Amino acid sequence: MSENAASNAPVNEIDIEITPELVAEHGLKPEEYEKILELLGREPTFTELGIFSAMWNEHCSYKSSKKWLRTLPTEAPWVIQGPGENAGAIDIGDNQAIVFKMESHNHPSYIEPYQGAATGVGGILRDVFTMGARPIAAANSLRFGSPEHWKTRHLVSGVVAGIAGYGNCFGVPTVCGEVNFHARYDGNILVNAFAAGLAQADRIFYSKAKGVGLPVVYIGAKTGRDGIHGATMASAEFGEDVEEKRPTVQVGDPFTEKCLLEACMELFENDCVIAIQDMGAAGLTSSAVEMGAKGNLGIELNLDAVPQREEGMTAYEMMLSESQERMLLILKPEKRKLAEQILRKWELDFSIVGKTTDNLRFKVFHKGRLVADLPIKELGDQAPEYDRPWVEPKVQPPLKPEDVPAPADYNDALLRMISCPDLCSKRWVYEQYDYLVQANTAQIPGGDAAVMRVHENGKAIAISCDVTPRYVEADPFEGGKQAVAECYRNLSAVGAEPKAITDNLNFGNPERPEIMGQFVRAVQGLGEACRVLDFPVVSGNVSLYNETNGRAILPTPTVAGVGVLPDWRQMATIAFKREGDILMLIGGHGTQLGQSIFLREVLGREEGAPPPVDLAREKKHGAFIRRLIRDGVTDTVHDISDGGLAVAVAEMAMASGLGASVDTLPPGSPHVALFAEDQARYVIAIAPERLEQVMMAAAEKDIPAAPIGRVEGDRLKLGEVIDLSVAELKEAHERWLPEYMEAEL
Amino acid sequence: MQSVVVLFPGINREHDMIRALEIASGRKPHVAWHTDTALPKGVDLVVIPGGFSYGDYLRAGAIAARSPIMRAVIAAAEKGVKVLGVCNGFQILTEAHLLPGALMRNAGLKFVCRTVRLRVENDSTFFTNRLKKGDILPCPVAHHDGNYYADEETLKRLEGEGRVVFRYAEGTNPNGSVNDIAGVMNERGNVIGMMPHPEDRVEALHGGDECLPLFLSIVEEVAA
Amino acid sequence: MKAIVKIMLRPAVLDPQGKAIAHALSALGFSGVGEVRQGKLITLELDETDAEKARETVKEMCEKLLANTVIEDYEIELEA
Amino acid sequence: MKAIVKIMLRPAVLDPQGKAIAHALSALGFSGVGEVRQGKLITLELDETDAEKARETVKEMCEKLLANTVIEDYEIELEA
Ligand SMILES: Nc1ncnc2c1ncn2[C@@H]1O[C@H](COP(=O)(O)OP(=O)(O)O)[C@@H](O)[C@H]1O
Ligand SMILES: [Mg+2]
Repeated sequence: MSENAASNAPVNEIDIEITPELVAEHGLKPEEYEKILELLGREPTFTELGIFSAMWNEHCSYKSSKKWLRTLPTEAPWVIQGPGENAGAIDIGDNQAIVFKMESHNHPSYIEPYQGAATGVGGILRDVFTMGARPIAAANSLRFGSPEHWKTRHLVSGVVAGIAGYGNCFGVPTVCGEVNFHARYDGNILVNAFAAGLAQADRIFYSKAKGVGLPVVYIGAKTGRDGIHGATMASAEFGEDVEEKRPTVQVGDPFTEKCLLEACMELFENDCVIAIQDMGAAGLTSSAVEMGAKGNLGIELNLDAVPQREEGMTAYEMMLSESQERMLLILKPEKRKLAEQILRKWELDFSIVGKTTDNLRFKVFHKGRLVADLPIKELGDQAPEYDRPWVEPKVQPPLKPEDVPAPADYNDALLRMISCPDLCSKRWVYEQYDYLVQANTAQIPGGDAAVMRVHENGKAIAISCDVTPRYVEADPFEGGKQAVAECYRNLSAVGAEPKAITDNLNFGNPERPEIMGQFVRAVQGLGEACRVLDFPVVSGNVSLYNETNGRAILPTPTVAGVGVLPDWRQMATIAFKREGDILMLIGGHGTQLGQSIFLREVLGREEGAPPPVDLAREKKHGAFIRRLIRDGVTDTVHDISDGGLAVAVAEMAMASGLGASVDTLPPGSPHVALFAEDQARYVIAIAPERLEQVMMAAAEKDIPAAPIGRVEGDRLKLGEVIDLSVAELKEAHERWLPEYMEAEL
Repeated sequence: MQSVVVLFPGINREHDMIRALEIASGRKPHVAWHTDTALPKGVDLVVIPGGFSYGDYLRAGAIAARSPIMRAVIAAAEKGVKVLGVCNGFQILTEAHLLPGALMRNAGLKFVCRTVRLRVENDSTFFTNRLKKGDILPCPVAHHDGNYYADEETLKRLEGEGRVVFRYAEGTNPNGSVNDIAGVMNERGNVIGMMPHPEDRVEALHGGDECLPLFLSIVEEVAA
Repeated sequence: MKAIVKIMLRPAVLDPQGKAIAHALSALGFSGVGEVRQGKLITLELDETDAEKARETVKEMCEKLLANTVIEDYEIELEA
Repeated sequence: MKAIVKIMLRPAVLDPQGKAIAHALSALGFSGVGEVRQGKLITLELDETDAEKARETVKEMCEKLLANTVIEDYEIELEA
């Protein structure tokens, strides 16, 4: 190889002149390009420009968000790995760890919903099994535009089928999620995919390379021109076959991913791996740089050795390709034979594509020429970081209960709420997901949290995804707190000890101070809640610039939390179990109707402050509920969130087929107590003989607790105002989504 | 009982199946890999579990049905060894012509995961002898291509000879299968295929163990 | 030589995908559409240059793998 | 009039099915097989008797429903 001193700039493979336009097309600001010139002491080659654009874009560098992400609490005695690796990891005892993360695939899912969502699932699964964890659960948080928008149906259909198509084939149970609709997501949907895996706590794998002169090994699928940066198309140098070379949509191959998983598991078990990194965004570039930079080593790549799906790929294309189902590894030299056997068994492409060096350079060779020669640490460390200007968001003032009229017909109001797009049954969605494979699902979709057995002794984990964007929009700080609090509540409601969260921060254009203000305040709210609740952030993802025609999405900091149950048998579900059980309201009656579902769906108003979140109360009430479940006092719990007490009790009835009568409501118009969305509240059902015990325990801890009715019959009776058969409720609840989707092929 | 679970790349319900066999028999089954050319010696039960062998590409089960191990499975079946295929296993058995008919795309065109009610139609098979004809079991399904099809003549024979082993009970057919067929057997009665997943309904965690008797039937039958 | 294999469900076999397409077309306002059926198209690049032999080979591929003759018919086209 | 629509993934788009078929053919002992790609074939019975008009209509159907033009190309053939 004709390698010269660094002063000698590498030969530019396709001799493309670096013009200001080209720089701009690569999403680099003039001052960012200045920084590159300064760092290199010369002009970058075209390939190098591509590498910088990939490493320094918002997605990889977190340049707008880093400053604020640093403020999040990330530590606890049980945290094995916080943010900074492919996924976070927590210790759950018995030498077991749960590795988990969430990631967005918003834009690709809008362009091609099936493949966009499918490859989103594929990417997050790889992040998890890269660390040595076998995926045991997947979840997803989806936001679509208004149901009336012409594209919504098509997007719902494609995204759900894509998630199902990938996850089902791969063999991971998809066990929970969220599906909401709002006009602010017209033209910019959100697809946030979560995965959790189970690893041996003392055998977690990282991307940090170790050892000089070791081979860098490529495994998985071949590299094609998938998802290459849009700038390639814009540069005219490609001649007549531009059409052919158009950046293509990434297509997922879940079968290959499953083989990749099994091969990796065998490599881990046979102690073959020194370092491993999946190729996600900016594929080969970011995985190689990450491995080297973390290990304080240089990396040399020879692109001729990269398995290629298409002919005539340039260095630029290979470095930026986002082909799926690929990994980069550093193997123990003495295990090379064994590793080759394993990869051959799983029929995966593999190739030695480079080596580690001690010079801290990232060198890329193609056809005998040096096409990139960059300082490896600076590529990551020197990435721009911005303290973007932000303004304090305008917070909606509280809405006085007396300014919210009672509904003319309460029965009708409740039916409307439980059948509205956001609260209706999502069965149409989750029945397309295989939520049972692996035979460990103790709680299937439809409850407060999914519960998965992880150990023969009965130990289980719980998972829940949450955020209420309308709250965040009205008050980013309180809304940020609420997302975490609701997740904490959902885990507590099944009896799980909340352990840690991952987040996916979806916002608009951070270059607009009011959007940046939303972001900053929401992250502060998130952080505050995590700190108080002892619920650290161990991984996450940021998705900015979610806008269409200058209008941002609702600020959507999605939270996905993991909790632990010592024994799945001590788990609560939302379904009523026995007639005659006493219904209790824990946390007091509601008073706040601002931003409530009642206000929006029944009165057509989206206004007011969201219910404030008292984190100390959340913590206390959560612990109380978990204690009751653990002690076997109750097996029937539901938290109160969207739609308030009425919707919570209705959901408990619908899940069981049993009815309930609630006859103790506070004085005044019942619509406030029934529909308010005040936080830190739960409904539980207990045997009558337990009532005194629960009342005393609550009094001791100064927790509002009151019997409000009982489980009986097959009708739901709430105060004097609501009387509906459970069958009728169920019919309304189940109807909307299948009927809506009917019109889609 | 000596059982073997046959694995192909892309199979993903082997753990569920192995666990169910273990719960029922107290013994770990052998495992065979698609490139193997022979089954372990002395095996008296071959089980092909669910999943997406080869991604279900081309047709569900098509590629797996042509792999080396299937020649051994076919030979064993001809000798009378008992063979059970569940979900993708059923698809593979039809593609290998060990069972008649074919499994087409669900009538609703979507993957469907839900618990259906499964009616036992023939209670004198190696998989159902612990149950009674007409028994109804809750049992999950999870598939995209479970729409059973056979031509008129084949159907007549299947029905006439009592070779429909399971049917989806009234109103629970999830995929459009002809005659609500959920599982069938071969003429000799030693090969059974079914779409639902009884292995996912064998313990309290699954919401009930109503399908455990099926596996206990095997143990009894095969151990004898 | 390039082979194109067309695989269709046999006429007697109900085709839910075709039916769904017909339904969707009519929902989109297309009228005058009768039966719709969906099949598969498989293209193969072959080293073989002799059309006769290529056809033989592809036929064998169809019988052995590409088509499920219980439910499907196939047709082979060759392009130089 | 009968329309036959051939839908294939665009050349640069990954085709996992085609890849798997090629692999299976080679495992079955077929040699000399290069790239394999799998697409869809949709046949439609149309009342329309004018070929020009039929083609127009089917083209619209492809754009609106039958093909996913983000990743697929299509071709229309008409038979009297
Ligand atoms: N919102 C966030 N909160 C906490 N950590 C975050 C957040 N966003 C990203 N991270 C962490 O930053 C690292 C880089 O993220 P990302 O680039 O999305 O990972 P990957 O390269 O695996 O796709 C990860 O460790 C991730 O967990
Ligand atoms: Mg990663």
